[in-house]
Amino acid sequence: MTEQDPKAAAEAPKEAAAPAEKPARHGPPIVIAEEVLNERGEQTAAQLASTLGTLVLDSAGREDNPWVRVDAKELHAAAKKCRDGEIGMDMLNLMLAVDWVDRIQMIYVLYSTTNNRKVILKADLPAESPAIDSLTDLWEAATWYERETHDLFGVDFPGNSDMSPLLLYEGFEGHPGLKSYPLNDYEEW
Amino acid sequence: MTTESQFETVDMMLNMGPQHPATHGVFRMVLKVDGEKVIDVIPHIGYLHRGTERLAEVETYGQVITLFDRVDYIANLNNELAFVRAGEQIMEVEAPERAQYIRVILAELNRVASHLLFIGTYAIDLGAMTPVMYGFRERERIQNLFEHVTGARMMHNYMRIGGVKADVPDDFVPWVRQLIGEVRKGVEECDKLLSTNEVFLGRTRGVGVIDGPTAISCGLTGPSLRGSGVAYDVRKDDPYEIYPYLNYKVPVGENGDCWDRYYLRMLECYESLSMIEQCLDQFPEGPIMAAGRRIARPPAGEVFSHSENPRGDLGVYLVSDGTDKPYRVKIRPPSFCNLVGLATMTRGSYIADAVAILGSLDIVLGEVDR
Amino acid sequence: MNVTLSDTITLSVQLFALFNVAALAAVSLVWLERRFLGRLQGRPGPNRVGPLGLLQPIADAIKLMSKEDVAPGSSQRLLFYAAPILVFVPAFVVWLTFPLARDVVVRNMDMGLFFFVAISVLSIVGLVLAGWSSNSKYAILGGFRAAAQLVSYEIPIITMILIIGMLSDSLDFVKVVDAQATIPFIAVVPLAFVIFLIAGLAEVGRTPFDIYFAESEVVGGPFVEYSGAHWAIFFLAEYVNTFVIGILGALLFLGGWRWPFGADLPQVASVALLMGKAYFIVLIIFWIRGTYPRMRIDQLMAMAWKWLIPLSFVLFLAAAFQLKFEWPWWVLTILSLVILVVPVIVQSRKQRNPALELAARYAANAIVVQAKPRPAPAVEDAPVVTPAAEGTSV
Amino acid sequence: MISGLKGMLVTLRWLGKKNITANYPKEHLPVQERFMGFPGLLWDETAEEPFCTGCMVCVRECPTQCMTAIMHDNPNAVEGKSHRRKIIETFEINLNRCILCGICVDVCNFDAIAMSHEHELASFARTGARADLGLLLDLGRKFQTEVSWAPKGADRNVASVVLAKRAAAEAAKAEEAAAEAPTEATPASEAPVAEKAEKQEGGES
Repeated sequence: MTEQDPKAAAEAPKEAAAPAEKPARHGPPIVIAEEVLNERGEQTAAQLASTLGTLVLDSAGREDNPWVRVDAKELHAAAKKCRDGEIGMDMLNLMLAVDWVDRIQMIYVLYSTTNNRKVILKADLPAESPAIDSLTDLWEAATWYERETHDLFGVDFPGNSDMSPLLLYEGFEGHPGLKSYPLNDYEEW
Repeated sequence: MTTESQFETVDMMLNMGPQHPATHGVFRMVLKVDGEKVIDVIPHIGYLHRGTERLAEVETYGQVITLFDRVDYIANLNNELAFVRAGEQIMEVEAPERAQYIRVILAELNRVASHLLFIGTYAIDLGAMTPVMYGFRERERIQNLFEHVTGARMMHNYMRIGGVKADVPDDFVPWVRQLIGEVRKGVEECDKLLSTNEVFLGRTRGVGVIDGPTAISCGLTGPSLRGSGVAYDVRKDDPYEIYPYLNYKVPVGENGDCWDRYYLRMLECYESLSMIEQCLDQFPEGPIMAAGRRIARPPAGEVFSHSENPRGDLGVYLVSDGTDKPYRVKIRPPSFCNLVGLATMTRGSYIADAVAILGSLDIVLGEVDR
Repeated sequence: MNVTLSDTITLSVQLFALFNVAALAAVSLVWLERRFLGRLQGRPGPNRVGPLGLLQPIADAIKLMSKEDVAPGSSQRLLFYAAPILVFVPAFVVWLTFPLARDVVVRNMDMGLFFFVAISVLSIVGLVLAGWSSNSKYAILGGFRAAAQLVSYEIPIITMILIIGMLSDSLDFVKVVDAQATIPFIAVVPLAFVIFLIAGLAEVGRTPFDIYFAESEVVGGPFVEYSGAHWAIFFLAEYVNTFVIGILGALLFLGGWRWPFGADLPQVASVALLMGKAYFIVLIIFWIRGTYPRMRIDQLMAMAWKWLIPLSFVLFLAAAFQLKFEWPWWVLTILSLVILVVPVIVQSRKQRNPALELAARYAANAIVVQAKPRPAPAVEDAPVVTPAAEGTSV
Repeated sequence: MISGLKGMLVTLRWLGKKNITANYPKEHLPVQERFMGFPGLLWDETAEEPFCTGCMVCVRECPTQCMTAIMHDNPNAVEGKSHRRKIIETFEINLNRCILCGICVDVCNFDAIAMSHEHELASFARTGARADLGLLLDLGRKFQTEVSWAPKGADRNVASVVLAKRAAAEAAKAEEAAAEAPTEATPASEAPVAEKAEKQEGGES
């Protein structure tokens, strides 16, 4: 910002360029360990593992967000266990799809308002005609998330009764969330 | 009364929006009404769908911040904070303390500004036209401060991954202290004018009731959820930035009606102001940007971080593939989730209540549609 | 009755003058409302056209007249265009009998009060018709709301007028005013004035009773499809009606053109005094608009049928007893205050303002989050004034 | 009832208070010092030319791609009046697309662009919002005089300072009688190039 107070700006010039001044201008780097659960996350992960048992295909996590990957067919069962089990994930906080081109990954962030823990469920779907069981019978919040995901990624949710377009208009062609959907540039006058 | 069996009655579908004074932008709801009674509500969204999430995939991390300014255009700094925090997690840096204080002060101020706007527009929804002027007056003061600090009144682009763009001006602390006094007076004025007004109570008490478990199932967050008696506040339950070092109260409602949702926001204004005061007391000196000149390319990975927006739990799920552009950004828009509960709340009430309920959810369409 | 040419001409001139007075009063109200609300809200209000924005209503009128008049394709054209007239004409016709001072009146009737009641009800027809003929869902909702609301609130307002008629022993406006030579009726029956004001607000659809054209619900109600000049007519009629409530209140309760203690003033001063009183009532109406939110239709109906109508009947009885047994006038004042205060106390005993208690409880029961001790700041003690962040994260 | 009357007192109290609104077109509220209006290009008084060298960093970093720029050889540099060997030839900002985010200012290494205080540009023409070099320089110069703007990196961007430094260095070298080193290698002229390279590496790749 050039319109910053001129005093500091006038003082700055020489020092700013000098590499010796850098540590003073910026604080010490604080490195957070990568893909490592903290203590709280470990607890949640353990609880989650015991809840889901054999459903878990794969698991890791970051900070206090442990994630598990389950089979797409088992996802509903896993989500139900998470909701009703001791872990008590009563809120579907977020649901999203990630287009990895060769597959579409569904990610469900579950939250427990009773003990304030988050877990993340993941399930891989094939890129061709992806479909996964709807969670609308478990959480009402899933209705709109699923419609949105259906709009943007073309994921089908058997079990969700209303799959009309939510964000896009009726009759919109294609799924703009996918990486393959072109980001058209419009003609500017 | 035998009329219902004798005559064939057809429910009227009443279309509200996208151009309707009370739908807060371009929200549309189709009300199925029987006379004045609302039987069902079918919400329609997407009129403001700008593809923010997809756009974020083709812009660098620094540029995405400008997009987040525009997601919820009433609480811009809170949104910036949400993205910047996700970015910091994935870049594995942490902002210096002073930067965190600046961010929290500004975010809380923005929360107050957003709530003031809510109070004003809610009063307009209910037919009172004065509170909006009082609310805007105070919001304007806050925006003047934002202009002084960030250079912009609404679209700030001020927070950075690893800190903030520029240090606050020298007169920041006294300015904010004075501002808090003025804003508190203004909030009190709105409070006196509206909160206990009998007509206002008649319009909001017992209207749009939603109980705790249903609210959780619908994904309601923020004051809308706390009104139903669920004490879920990200600042309290999943503390971030410097919130753990502050004393504050999280007001929780009991009835889950419109008045609770409204009044909790009013109380939150007071709480936010006192939090800012504490921040100013603790305001440290120091750098405002984390070390490392270019914080541009994170390692591959994914993070989920969430923070408390004025409207609720704003989550950002960030997937990085190791390039300088995010691979996928997913926003958890609190307004979007709060709207899921709209139909449940509105069924069985009057048309006028539908307006009151929609207003009490405090939606921002930019965020709902993204 | 023999009508001569000169009578006709006189009447025409009088009617023309009356029309102008009423229209001018309405236009002045438009300006006054906007300026007054502006003041209440800390802003100036219209201030561009003319000094103090005085010509703003004129500019608005010109704009409205020059606008294209759009009618919905599916509307009933004839009724659609007749409806504004049906609302507009009664609003002006009631002015025929209003004496602005002694002898400053088009036609003073013995049945002036009755004439007012009979004519003012007619505007409901116009509103319902406007709602129905627009063929719009908002309009029909608004029309039905208007019908329900106006019919309900006719009863208390008529009862109040009846009480005044009983007290002054006449339905003639001049005699009503003369009856208040020493004590205005607001002192005799304060409750009647309160009921009159509330019912009057509802009659003309001002906040908090602007339910039938609530912008945030039915987007203008019966008027939603109107534009240009036709809408302007509705708008004018609304303000004329507001002023009618002001004048009526001044005539019936505030002693009309009479200063409470004394003889008649000169004619011009009389008119000015009456107008001043009318504007005072109108300002109260605007003030209420600047403060209150809108009620809901069921609450509005409940208020009429559960509160205002029973109260007005009780008051009617009290007035009847006072007249029958020839009690001094202050007995009625006390009775009227008792009738006002007792139900309010009973009601508030039964149900105190719930918000006060709730608000206190929410503030007290909030979950307290205690601050953790802040870790000691980094050893780097040199306070650094950071220059603009050159090394941004871009 | 009582609370409603209290509310009426609140509104009544405002009758005597001053207006809080400004009479807009007659009365313009001052903008704050940091206010970000439309971007303007700054003018190097010492060399009578813009600071901008057309390095394209801002064009690349703009989130809305609202800028275009073309550089050419600087005639002033040939004459020795300036240290900039390249200078901006055309610069266009589509202000309709510009979102006033200030990223261009952050990334500029030459102190060439600033967010001016101008925020009331309106035009009747459809292309009126396309600001060309002339308008941008006008905005920048107006801004410079208004706020007495000072360049952040005066030592490497202001022509007279750089030239003086170069002259001093050359004089020193001449004194040492070691005149073999070409002028390009002096640290002052190298700094912007190094900056640019670094930025390019970070932002673009």
